[in-house]
Amino acid sequence: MILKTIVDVLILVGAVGIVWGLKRQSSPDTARRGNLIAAFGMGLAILGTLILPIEGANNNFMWILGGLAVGAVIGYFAAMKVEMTSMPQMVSLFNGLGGACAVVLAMVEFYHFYENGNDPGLGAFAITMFTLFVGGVAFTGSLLAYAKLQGIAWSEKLGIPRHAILNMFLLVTTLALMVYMAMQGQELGFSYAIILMVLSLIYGVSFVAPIGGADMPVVISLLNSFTGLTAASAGLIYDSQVMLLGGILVGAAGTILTVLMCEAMNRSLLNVLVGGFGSTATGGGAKGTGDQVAKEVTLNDAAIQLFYANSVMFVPGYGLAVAQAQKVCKELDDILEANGVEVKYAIHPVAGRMPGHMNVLLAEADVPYPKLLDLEDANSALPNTDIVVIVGANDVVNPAAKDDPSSPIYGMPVLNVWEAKNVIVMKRSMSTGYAGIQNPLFFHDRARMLFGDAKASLQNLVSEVKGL
Amino acid sequence: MILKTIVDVLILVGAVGIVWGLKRQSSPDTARRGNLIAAFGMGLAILGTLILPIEGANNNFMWILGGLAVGAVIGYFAAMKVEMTSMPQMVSLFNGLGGACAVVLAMVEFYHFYENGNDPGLGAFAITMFTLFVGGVAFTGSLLAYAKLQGIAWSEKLGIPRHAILNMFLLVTTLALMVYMAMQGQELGFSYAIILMVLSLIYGVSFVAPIGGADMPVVISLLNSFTGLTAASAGLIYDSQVMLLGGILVGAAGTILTVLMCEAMNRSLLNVLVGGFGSTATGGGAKGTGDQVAKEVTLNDAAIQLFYANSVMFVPGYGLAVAQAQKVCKELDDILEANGVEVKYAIHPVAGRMPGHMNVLLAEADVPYPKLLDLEDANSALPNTDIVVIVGANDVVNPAAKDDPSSPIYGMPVLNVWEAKNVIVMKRSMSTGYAGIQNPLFFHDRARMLFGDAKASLQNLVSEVKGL
Amino acid sequence: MNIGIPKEWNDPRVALTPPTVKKIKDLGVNILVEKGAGVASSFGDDLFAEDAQLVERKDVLAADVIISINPLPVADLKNLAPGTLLISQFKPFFDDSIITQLKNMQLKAFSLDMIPRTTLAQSMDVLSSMASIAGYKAVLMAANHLPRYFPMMITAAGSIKPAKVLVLGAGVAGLQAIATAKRLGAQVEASDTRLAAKEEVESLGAKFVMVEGAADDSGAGGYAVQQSEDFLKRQREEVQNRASKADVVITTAQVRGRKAPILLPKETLDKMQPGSVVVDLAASTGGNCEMTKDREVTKYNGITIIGDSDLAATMPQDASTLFANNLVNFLKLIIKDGELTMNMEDEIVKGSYITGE
Amino acid sequence: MNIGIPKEWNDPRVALTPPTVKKIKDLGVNILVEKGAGVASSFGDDLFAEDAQLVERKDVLAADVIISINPLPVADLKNLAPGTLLISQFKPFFDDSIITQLKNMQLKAFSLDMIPRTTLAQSMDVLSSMASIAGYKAVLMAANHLPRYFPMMITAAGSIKPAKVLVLGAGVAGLQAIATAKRLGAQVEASDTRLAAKEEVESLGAKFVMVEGAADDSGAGGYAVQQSEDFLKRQREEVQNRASKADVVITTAQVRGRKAPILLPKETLDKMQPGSVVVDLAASTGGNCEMTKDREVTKYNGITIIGDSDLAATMPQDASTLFANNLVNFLKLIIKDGELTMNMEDEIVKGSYITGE
Amino acid sequence: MDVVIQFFEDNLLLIYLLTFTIILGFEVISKVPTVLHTPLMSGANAVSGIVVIGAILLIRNAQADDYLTLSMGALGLMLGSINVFGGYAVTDRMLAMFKKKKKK
Amino acid sequence: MDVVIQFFEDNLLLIYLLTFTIILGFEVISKVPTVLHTPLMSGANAVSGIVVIGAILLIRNAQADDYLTLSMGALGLMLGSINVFGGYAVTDRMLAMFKKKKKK
Ligand SMILES: NC(=O)c1ccc[n+]([C@@H]2O[C@H](COP(=O)([O-])OP(=O)(O)OC[C@H]3O[C@@H](n4cnc5c(N)ncnc54)[C@H](OP(=O)(O)O)[C@@H]3O)[C@@H](O)[C@H]2O)c1
Ligand SMILES: NC(=O)c1ccc[n+]([C@@H]2O[C@H](COP(=O)([O-])OP(=O)(O)OC[C@H]3O[C@@H](n4cnc5c(N)ncnc54)[C@H](OP(=O)(O)O)[C@@H]3O)[C@@H](O)[C@H]2O)c1
Ligand SMILES: NC(=O)c1ccc[n+]([C@@H]2O[C@H](COP(=O)([O-])OP(=O)(O)OC[C@H]3O[C@@H](n4cnc5c(N)ncnc54)[C@H](O)[C@@H]3O)[C@@H](O)[C@H]2O)c1
Ligand SMILES: NC(=O)c1ccc[n+]([C@@H]2O[C@H](COP(=O)([O-])OP(=O)(O)OC[C@H]3O[C@@H](n4cnc5c(N)ncnc54)[C@H](O)[C@@H]3O)[C@@H](O)[C@H]2O)c1
Repeated sequence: MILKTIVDVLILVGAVGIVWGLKRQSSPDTARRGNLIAAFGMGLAILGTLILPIEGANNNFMWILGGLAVGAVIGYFAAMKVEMTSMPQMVSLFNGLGGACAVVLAMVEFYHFYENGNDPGLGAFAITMFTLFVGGVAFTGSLLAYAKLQGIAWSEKLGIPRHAILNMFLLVTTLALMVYMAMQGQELGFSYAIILMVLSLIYGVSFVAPIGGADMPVVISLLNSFTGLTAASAGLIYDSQVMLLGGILVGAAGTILTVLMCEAMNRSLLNVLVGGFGSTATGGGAKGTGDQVAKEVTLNDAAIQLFYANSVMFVPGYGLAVAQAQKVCKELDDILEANGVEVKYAIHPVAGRMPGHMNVLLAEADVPYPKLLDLEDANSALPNTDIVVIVGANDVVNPAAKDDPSSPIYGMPVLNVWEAKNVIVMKRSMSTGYAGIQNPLFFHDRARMLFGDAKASLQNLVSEVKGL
Repeated sequence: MILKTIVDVLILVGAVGIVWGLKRQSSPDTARRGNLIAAFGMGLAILGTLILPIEGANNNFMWILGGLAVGAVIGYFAAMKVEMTSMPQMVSLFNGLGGACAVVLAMVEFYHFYENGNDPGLGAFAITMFTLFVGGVAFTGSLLAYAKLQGIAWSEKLGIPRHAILNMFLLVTTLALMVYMAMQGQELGFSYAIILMVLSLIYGVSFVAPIGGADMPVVISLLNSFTGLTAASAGLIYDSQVMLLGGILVGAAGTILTVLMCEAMNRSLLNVLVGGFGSTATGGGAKGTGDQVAKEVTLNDAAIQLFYANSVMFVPGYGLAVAQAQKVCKELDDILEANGVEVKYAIHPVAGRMPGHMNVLLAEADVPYPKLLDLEDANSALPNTDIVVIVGANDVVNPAAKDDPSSPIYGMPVLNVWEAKNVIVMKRSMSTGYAGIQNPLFFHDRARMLFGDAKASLQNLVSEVKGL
Repeated sequence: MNIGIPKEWNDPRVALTPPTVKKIKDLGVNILVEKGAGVASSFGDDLFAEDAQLVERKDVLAADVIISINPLPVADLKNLAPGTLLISQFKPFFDDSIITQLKNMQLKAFSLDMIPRTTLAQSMDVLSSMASIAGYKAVLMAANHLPRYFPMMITAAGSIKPAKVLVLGAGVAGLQAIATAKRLGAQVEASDTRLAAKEEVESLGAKFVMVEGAADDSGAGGYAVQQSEDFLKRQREEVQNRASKADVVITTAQVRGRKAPILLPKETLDKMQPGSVVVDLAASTGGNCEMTKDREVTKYNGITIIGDSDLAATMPQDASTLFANNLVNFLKLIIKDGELTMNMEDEIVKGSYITGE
Repeated sequence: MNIGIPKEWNDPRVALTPPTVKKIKDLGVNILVEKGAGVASSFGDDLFAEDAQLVERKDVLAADVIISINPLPVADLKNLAPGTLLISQFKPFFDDSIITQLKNMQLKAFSLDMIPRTTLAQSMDVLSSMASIAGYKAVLMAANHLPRYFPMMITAAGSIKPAKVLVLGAGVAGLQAIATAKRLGAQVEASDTRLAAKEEVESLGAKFVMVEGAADDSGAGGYAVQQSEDFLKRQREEVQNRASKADVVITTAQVRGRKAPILLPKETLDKMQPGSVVVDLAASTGGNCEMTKDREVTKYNGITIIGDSDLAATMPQDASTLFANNLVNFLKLIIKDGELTMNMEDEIVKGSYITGE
Repeated sequence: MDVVIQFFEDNLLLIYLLTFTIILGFEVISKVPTVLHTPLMSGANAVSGIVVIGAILLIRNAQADDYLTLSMGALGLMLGSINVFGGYAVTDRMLAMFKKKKKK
Repeated sequence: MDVVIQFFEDNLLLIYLLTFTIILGFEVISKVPTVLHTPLMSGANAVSGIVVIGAILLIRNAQADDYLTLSMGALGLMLGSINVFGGYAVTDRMLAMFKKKKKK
């Protein structure tokens, strides 16, 4: 009895740990810690469930250890080996497996129900069906999302026109089957459970198919909350509070997160799900003159890059002057400096429209003289710079001056910003500067565009960085 | 049965409403709404409890209506008539009454226990004692806090040296009594309950007595969380989830709030409670030469005043220059303007240490010329100004130049800042300016001091105002 | 009562401006302005005509009170009626023979530069008004004579470093010079002996050059006191060090009633870069620079040395306006209902009335 | 190959500075500098001694290439050997008789002011370097001549309003003038006919004065084009309106190869306040102000008119430095391994070689 | 000890509920700006008046002639009601000053 | 209908618990900065792997010779474990980049 209580407390602490960990994950400073706490909480809950005294239980610990160990090893190595850029699809894959686990559990229950004659009552039966269906959708949906993110070709071609109607039809069919099964009870056989499973799996694919690759993160988040719900319903089946609560928590958190992600993209969830739209807007890059595409960076990513950089170099140009952004630029500088980032300014001799144009503006913003590097100093500092932020400069950072003998500015010394590790280019559009020539920098591997008026962009960056 | 379910749902919704309302109260934009929601939730819970079908209950609705109506009317009018500045003590008073209610309920339970022989079991008995004790402390503690805030003279003189020891003694005695009562059960008589009540009430007084008036808000918040706990324990007695949850919620929220309030004062809760310290720092005002006291304003209050003002006038002085606060000043100006506040600067001809000192600095911060008012214009604008913010000026805002013929600067034209509705004075201490004379402005009714380096104070204000 | 405003004999400024003439007339007096008195400071005779009488010089000199920026030439003094009240800047602190002279001629006199530098008296403080202009103009003249840019410039034809400006003496003129040089984009350092000066210099965002061991000046009414030889020596060394790197040195160091301290001796000048500019605002009391010639622009070793204590005269319109405003405030103190009422209890009146007992 | 740097006959600047001499020597040529050539711009002979030969004028004139800021006087030209290459600013756009003259003497010449104003050529663009200095100095001179303060001042002696500065023509000089005047605390307005100018003016935080209907200038290589009489009339009206309120007017409006447009006729001057200052940087091509006298400071009706197109010469040290840097960049283009290699395919070389066919 | 264990086992769900409610209470408050401390204290105080529900239940379950219980219950109810109604009303007044101005 | 009502009445406490947990879930996430969306999604995903507990209970309660249940349980457990362990590990890697620098 006392052991049971201790274990119960253990599990309770585990549940609290999960909540607390998740909570800490919502602020960058504490996020990593939070994840560890959540993992620890989960560990406690699992441990508790293992040692919980259950009267008359067979325990079968070897089976458990086997399953646990194999899963743990696979999961850990998969997580460690995946590349940074492929992490979202890995998450999707993991989520799918969680869904699969729920499907397996539900099928076992059905098997006992139909073949062994266990009848746990209508409520429990309904809950099992729910678990099967939602788990199935999460399973195949996540796998398809994985395929799409991984860029596997066929995955993008599954959608058909008016797919929404197909989805509706599938959903109605499945629900009808479920009602029928609930009404008939053990009259029917296990094969019905298999049909339900197959329908669920098909619906999962069909649900995700029409949604474009760019929207996958939202879909993953949604499917994640589905998995949470299945965990909760499974918790009801097994009478486990921690499963129930953890599942519900993820269900709620996942839903909110999905909505937040949609908001961040300025879309509604419905808009994302109804699909069609999403599949065309892949990537969202701006086209260059040729078929090159300039890649954009989001404000958040830019903010995070800046915040966690060691050295940042601003490259002001005529656009800074037009936008009168010198003071906001200094503000961003101040914030970054306060966070230990080393900030410099690279002043190209002909930036702006008059000799010393940048000097005048930056002096007005009170940027200390030693922070201003001239062409030579800047070019020697650039290879060791983490991030270059180009604020409305164009001609003075044009690599064509270096590598393209046919360019009218070939031979002009420019700032070799592309030698830095990352380049963020702020300007309003893809249009050219004073010299009227295209700038290959914008299509450079390390360069990302941040479109918009320089002052507005900088102001947004300031608030983003402050939020970190 | 169905009615009961509906009512249960009603109460559940009420509970959710209370949580949701409280949550919305933590952001200024939604706070008022949130309060209404919480009130609505509470209404639902009360209504639900009224109509909940209880088998064999006598209902006695007239009694209920009577009590409810009288309380509602008194409460409402008290709340409406109290002056803005006396609201904290009113809250304390209300809280005390909540505690009193718990005391009454607990005493009724004890009466039934001792006189009518109802024995609900040891657990329930313990809970009842807890309710009585905590409710009693909340009751008298809150009343004393009220008296202290109201400035009732004797209330500040209750503390004795080494009061902590007295408190400890009282606490131990009470606990011992409670253990004794629990062990003896119905062997004892109702008079023991009365003794326990009296001890609780005394402890409430003794608990608050040594704490200084300036710390009362923290104490009220703490006592408030006590009342929450009594509500929760009473909820256990009456088997009411909504009471339990509401009470626990307030208990938790009140505790966190207490801690936050202490943090905002840069004190620890222990430091506040152990008292002695607190009682000397009454009001926290700085002494003038005579026995006048300059009143301080907290950053938050200052921020709120500024944010919700229609017109603000900055009065820069030499302190602005020393602190080099011109840019932060402009930043605050910008934020206020963005929120619809009209901001001007009153430039006294001899502010600073050289002719045009303020002009140089404000030009550096890019304050547009039309915002600068000279002495004459400023003085005619001041009576219609909501808030004057004096940034390190002193002699140039000294009313002695106007009213005190014995003052060495009598006759010098000064800025009549005291004609504005509110004056916030930023400086580091009570020390004098260039002319070396005391400034009666600091003791003026409408003036409040914000001590600290002007740049730091302005920076803090900026973040406070941004948080609104 | 008549107040006379003569045309200055050696200065483009004028003691009263048309708007102030009106204010003074309102005090109940009659104002006589010499014809053409304001022309050089952009105030034509027509502007005065409304509130003053435009008359010949001899009529002006017959007035009861004669106000001028600079003291009247001795030739004029001789023609004055005894008992005439003169208001001007006699600088008796530097040369008090003028007091005896005036007394001998039975003239009464207020010297505006003797008004105590109290907070209350600031609105009459012509020294401050004029020094402020001088500080401003000192930088403009230096920038004009410097063969280099003041601000930093990174241009296609090479990068120009910001000019270094060293200000010695951070009184009113010095502070204004600091502010102006900073505006133009120079890097500014300043030094002074007064204890309060450090904070004041830093309050303008400039760097203060500390020389330890300055004599205490509390009780000197805000003025600097004489420093020990030892201190001055160490100061000169520090200054030499800074000046050799500076493009412009502006000196304003004065000690009331004494010759200005020499802060830039020849050896220091020899260390300075060719093309540099020295502006010496202490020129009239001997100058802070050894080679300064008062009211002259000289060259020494490629260095331009501008010696002028009266730069305010080079900005005559605003200088006259400010002087006249100060004067109005002063006259309000000593004229009540059209009559002179000199309250010798008043610190300001007493301090500036130099022909009293 | 010898390059000769004579002392300028009418200018304190010098075409090469000591640091640039070294860079040019590295191109494999020999440099002859006239004794004392750099003294007026603070570069003593000793500084040149290391990398150049200090010689007499006649030896300089015997060099293969002679570089000067201003064209050599005709007396010198006559003494040159035929085939000598001259590099200078001949301004053939304003007076192309010089080309015939040079050709007749069998001299070859690059005119630096003819370098096209392309992005690539900016590092050799002496017009920009010099115009920038001119704009800066124009403001300093105006401030120095103005009898009033530039910045706003609220003082015990009354409040001074900020000076209003009107800049006409927002080319390189105009923009620099705007920036400098803003630094000094003035309120600045500017006007130009080029469409791009509005944005450029506003990019310095100044106000642009729009006159509708300017002729299109695309295709003029960044230069302004001749405007219609109707436009000029409306422009003059607008200017009159602004100028009458201004304290300082700085004019820089030029149209390549033509007389500068008259933007400040006498009537406008008559409307201006006494004491105001006009700086006319277009003086050498006739001036934007009707009363301008080139290279003279004149007074008209209480208004100071400064006519000088060559203000860069008043800041000789930095002016020489910038000019010399531009020159280095140009010489790198035409000298390879110590030999002249004029690639007439190159737009810059072709554009500036004025004695070609 | 046994009592506690028994209680724990019997009320596991309740204990989860309490734990989560406490977390929720912390969570709801933890990010509040200092300016809202006082109004929030007042708002929380009004919630603590929920103790009136106890009084209501007491009265409803009392015998119609148990005047002691009834009158004490009514007294408690009145005191608690003051807390509830006064609490919300005073909070509302405090918060009225946060009315949003129109942004420019 | 009756079933639902009965269920509701029987499980009132559970329903409170669920409701509050949902609110808590919303609350915990609602203020997260956009930069944390992906890591948080990943973290939440790991939590959803809690379904493994079901698999453990299934296996523990199975007959020792009920190989079907045992093997299916083990399969489920393995799948779920990948979710749990992989999920936390990958989240940790994502969050590693938020390491705090020393402030000056
Ligand atoms: N320094 C001199 O003396 C001088 C004189 C004359 C000419 N120039 C020439 O000017 C050029 C200077 O190079 P640069 O790199 O400074 O400028 P640039 O090449 O002219 O490019 C400026 C860029 O800023 C962007 N921009 C304009 N307004 C903006 C705003 N409000 N917010 C954000 N971006 C804005 C524009 O792109 P979007 O339109 O897409 O926003 C434009 O591409 C050189 O070609 C130089 O030769 C220089
Ligand atoms: N304008 C001129 O030409 C001129 C020239 C010389 C003298 N004066 C005289 O200077 C005075 C000017 O008046 P004022 O009101 O501008 O200045 P003030 O009377 O000298 O007062 C300045 C106040 O600023 C506070 N302060 C100093 N540093 C601060 C900091 N870092 N942060 C916050 N507060 C700071 C000081 O109080 P704490 O120490 O408590 O912080 C001091 O009381 C007049 O008496 C005037 O006569 C003027
Ligand atoms: N009462 C007022 O409100 C008011 C008004 C104006 C001026 N003042 C004060 O009057 C004082 C004098 O101002 P001023 O401009 O007429 O002074 P000033 O012209 O007499 O002297 C100029 C400066 O030179 C400094 N100096 C003297 N010897 C020096 C040395 N060896 N090295 C370096 N610096 C040296 C002085 O300290 C002073 O700051 C200042 O303190 C000023 O603040 C007060
Ligand atoms: N390629 C480059 O990178 C580069 C370098 C330097 C200059 N430039 C460009 O060269 C152009 C000429 O510059 P500049 O300073 O030599 O010009 P400038 O000296 O020839 O003329 C000065 C200004 O006067 C203006 N103007 C002409 N007529 C006018 C009128 N009636 N009213 C008002 N303004 C009038 C012109 O538009 C010009 O802006 C500018 O567009 C400049 O941006 C380009």
